[in-house]
Amino acid sequence: MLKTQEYCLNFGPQHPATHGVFQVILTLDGEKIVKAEPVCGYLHRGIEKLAEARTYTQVIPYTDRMDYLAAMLQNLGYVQAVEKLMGIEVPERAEYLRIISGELSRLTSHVLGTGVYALDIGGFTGFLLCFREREKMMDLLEELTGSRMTLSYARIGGVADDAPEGWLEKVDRLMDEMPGYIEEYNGLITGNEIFQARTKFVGELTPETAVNYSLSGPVLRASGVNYDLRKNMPYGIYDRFDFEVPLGTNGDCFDRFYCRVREMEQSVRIIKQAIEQIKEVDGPVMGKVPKVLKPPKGEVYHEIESSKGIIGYYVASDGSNKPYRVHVRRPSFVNLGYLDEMVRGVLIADLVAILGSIDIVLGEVDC
Amino acid sequence: MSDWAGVFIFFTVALVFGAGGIVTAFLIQPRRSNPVKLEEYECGVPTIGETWVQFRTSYFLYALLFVIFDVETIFLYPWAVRFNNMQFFTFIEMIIFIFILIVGLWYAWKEGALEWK
Amino acid sequence: MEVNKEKSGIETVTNEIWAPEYFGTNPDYHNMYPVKRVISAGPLEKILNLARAHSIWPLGFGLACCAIEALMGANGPRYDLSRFGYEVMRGTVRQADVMVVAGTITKKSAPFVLRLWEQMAEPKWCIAVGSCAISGGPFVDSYYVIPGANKVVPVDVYVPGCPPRPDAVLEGFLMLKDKILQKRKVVTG
Amino acid sequence: MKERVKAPVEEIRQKFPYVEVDEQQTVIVPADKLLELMQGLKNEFALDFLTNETAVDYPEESKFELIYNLNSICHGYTMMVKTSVDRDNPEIPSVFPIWGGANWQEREIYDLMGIVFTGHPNLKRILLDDKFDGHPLRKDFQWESVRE
Repeated sequence: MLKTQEYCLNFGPQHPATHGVFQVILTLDGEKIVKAEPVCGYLHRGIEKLAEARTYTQVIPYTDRMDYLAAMLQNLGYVQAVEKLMGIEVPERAEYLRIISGELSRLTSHVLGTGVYALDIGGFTGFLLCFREREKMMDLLEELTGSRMTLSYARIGGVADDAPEGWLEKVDRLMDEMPGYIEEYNGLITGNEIFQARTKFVGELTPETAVNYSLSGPVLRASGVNYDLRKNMPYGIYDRFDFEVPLGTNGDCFDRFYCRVREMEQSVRIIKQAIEQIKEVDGPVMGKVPKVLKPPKGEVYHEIESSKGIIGYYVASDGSNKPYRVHVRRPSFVNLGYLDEMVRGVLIADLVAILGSIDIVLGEVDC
Repeated sequence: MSDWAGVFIFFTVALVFGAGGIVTAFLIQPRRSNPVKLEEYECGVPTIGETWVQFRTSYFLYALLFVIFDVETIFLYPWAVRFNNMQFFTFIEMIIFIFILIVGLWYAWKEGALEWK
Repeated sequence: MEVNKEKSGIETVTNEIWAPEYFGTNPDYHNMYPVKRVISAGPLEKILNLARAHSIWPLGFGLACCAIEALMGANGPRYDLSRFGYEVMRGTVRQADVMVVAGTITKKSAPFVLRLWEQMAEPKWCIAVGSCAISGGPFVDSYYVIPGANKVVPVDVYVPGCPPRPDAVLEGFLMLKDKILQKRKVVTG
Repeated sequence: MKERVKAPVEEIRQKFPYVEVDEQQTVIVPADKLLELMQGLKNEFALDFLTNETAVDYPEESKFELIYNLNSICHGYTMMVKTSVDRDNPEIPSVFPIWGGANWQEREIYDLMGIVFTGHPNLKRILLDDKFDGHPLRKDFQWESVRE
């Protein structure tokens, strides 16, 4: 066999398919990848070090800027960790508002994930179609929290303020239309033969390696592992809603993508049930929380199910009003740990499909 | 002589159109050359390892097949333009020409030149 | 196009942020490589600026959350960037006209932001989107963040916000158009 | 919140005598017995999902505290395991052979905190560039602020 020469290629920081500044140094033999070495850290802003110099409430805006696509779920993780540390009771209405805005945030994140994945595979119209719905959802979130993306809506002990007049009816109306929109996505993107040819049986992941490499979120569930924190370890009031957890069969890029689309349908169901139940619940939106939060000395680790996977907050406090140490277990960062072995022997075009299906967000990878 | 003038005019207009764009761009463009601009662009970071590498044959085979069938379509154009006032014989002749190329395509397909090794 | 870079107030950059291996130790790089032309006529530039201003090709290069708003949101169906003709998002640096720095520049990404800027073809501009690109934003006292894109590249238009709304980014593009057409845009208030 | 399945901390205490358990059900193990305990936890107690691994710097007690959070997917309980390592030569065996997920998390701890993990496949800096000196997340890390 004639010897072929390998060469190095930068799948570099500035690249349309890397969802931000993320570099993969590829050793290539023709089009086949021999070795892939991911290099991240181009967006490392040292949030964990900054959090040590901020009070407990001032850390909330930093959690928005990590996974800036589902900001409410990041706030929720941090806020529930501190509440667990201080043992604060959250009023009923605040719990419901957290669920509704959290699931809306998950919907915007999954819609963007669907649209950008269609863009990665080459379908620009899929991107435009998904962004049409995303703008509607961001209008609702902006009406509730005042900001489109970096919401900072959760507070330790409750939420910032109550839903404005008529907001819940607007959300309800949009949720009635969502199944129709999701049918459109399926028709345009999921049913597309070229899309299926590019993503089916590409980058397959066995359940054992997925669990061993502690991948989480749609990446784990696409391999058939039934592990969703909202079901297995319910936090907040998730046990009052019934919804299924979509699972994939052979863990390839198509299953990861399709799990996200079906999770959107489940989020719609949760929001509709939450809106039904919040009608007869009213009361304060903020629990009894001292002006200056001084949690007792101790540590807590609390994790919730964010749109990219399990987001976990480890908060250690030394009794002062500033956290002693905040560590964030970031799903996109851990999901990338297995990228090197996963793309060995794969063509470059499939690397784009695999990287898009893991759905990383660089603010979260580099923290 | 006159029809040759037509060809000559067509040729010079094409030349002027092409070269003219390049020359005016050279004259009026703002130019700032510095060492980094002349380096190769690879996603914003310097390249790793040596980049003068012999490429694999499958790239060359794909290019070869493309050129063959591209040239074939060029031959089809004049025939298609003068299609309606031609006798039946030229139609048969062109069908034979196309058939020969289809045999070539079938052979390349069978030999696996299209699959990516 | 005589956008006078010297007056745009780029202060000398501390050596440690600047990437020394690219430009030796001379931090003020403007007069090292002046812009040269074979023919430079005033009215000719005005005509060329008309074409340049109405079809700026942005470089698809998003760093952080501002990229979602500036590049994706502005290109989305509602805040349509292609109404102004700026929607051709180029992947390579060689074909781009404006570098939209949308996000935080960290010490690890400063050399490649600078390299991208130097490899862009003249005439080129830079829009700094978001408070991280203007002055470091919420991460200004981090050990790894460069406080502002103007420490690395000369910036023409600043779009404040964290992240700015997509229509603020459109306003930034239109201000850049006015700057290219030499129309002095007096910003009141 | 609904009462969760409790982690079988008592059986662990009987099975591994060198382990203490504090009031929050976190298992504290000396550094040299770490791998043996972790292997036992994964095999007998089905704690097959390492969600989180992080380190905290306690300069006054001159030690680094390493925190491992383990989940069990089939039984549905979680557990926190803590070890501590001396601050002057922070050297601890890597748990990468047991859970593959520790690969990048340990590289991040090495990068930001400076704890060396023996037995790690490629222990290099992951977030900061290689010319960066010092480990930022240590309490005594100084850097000049760039605020004008």
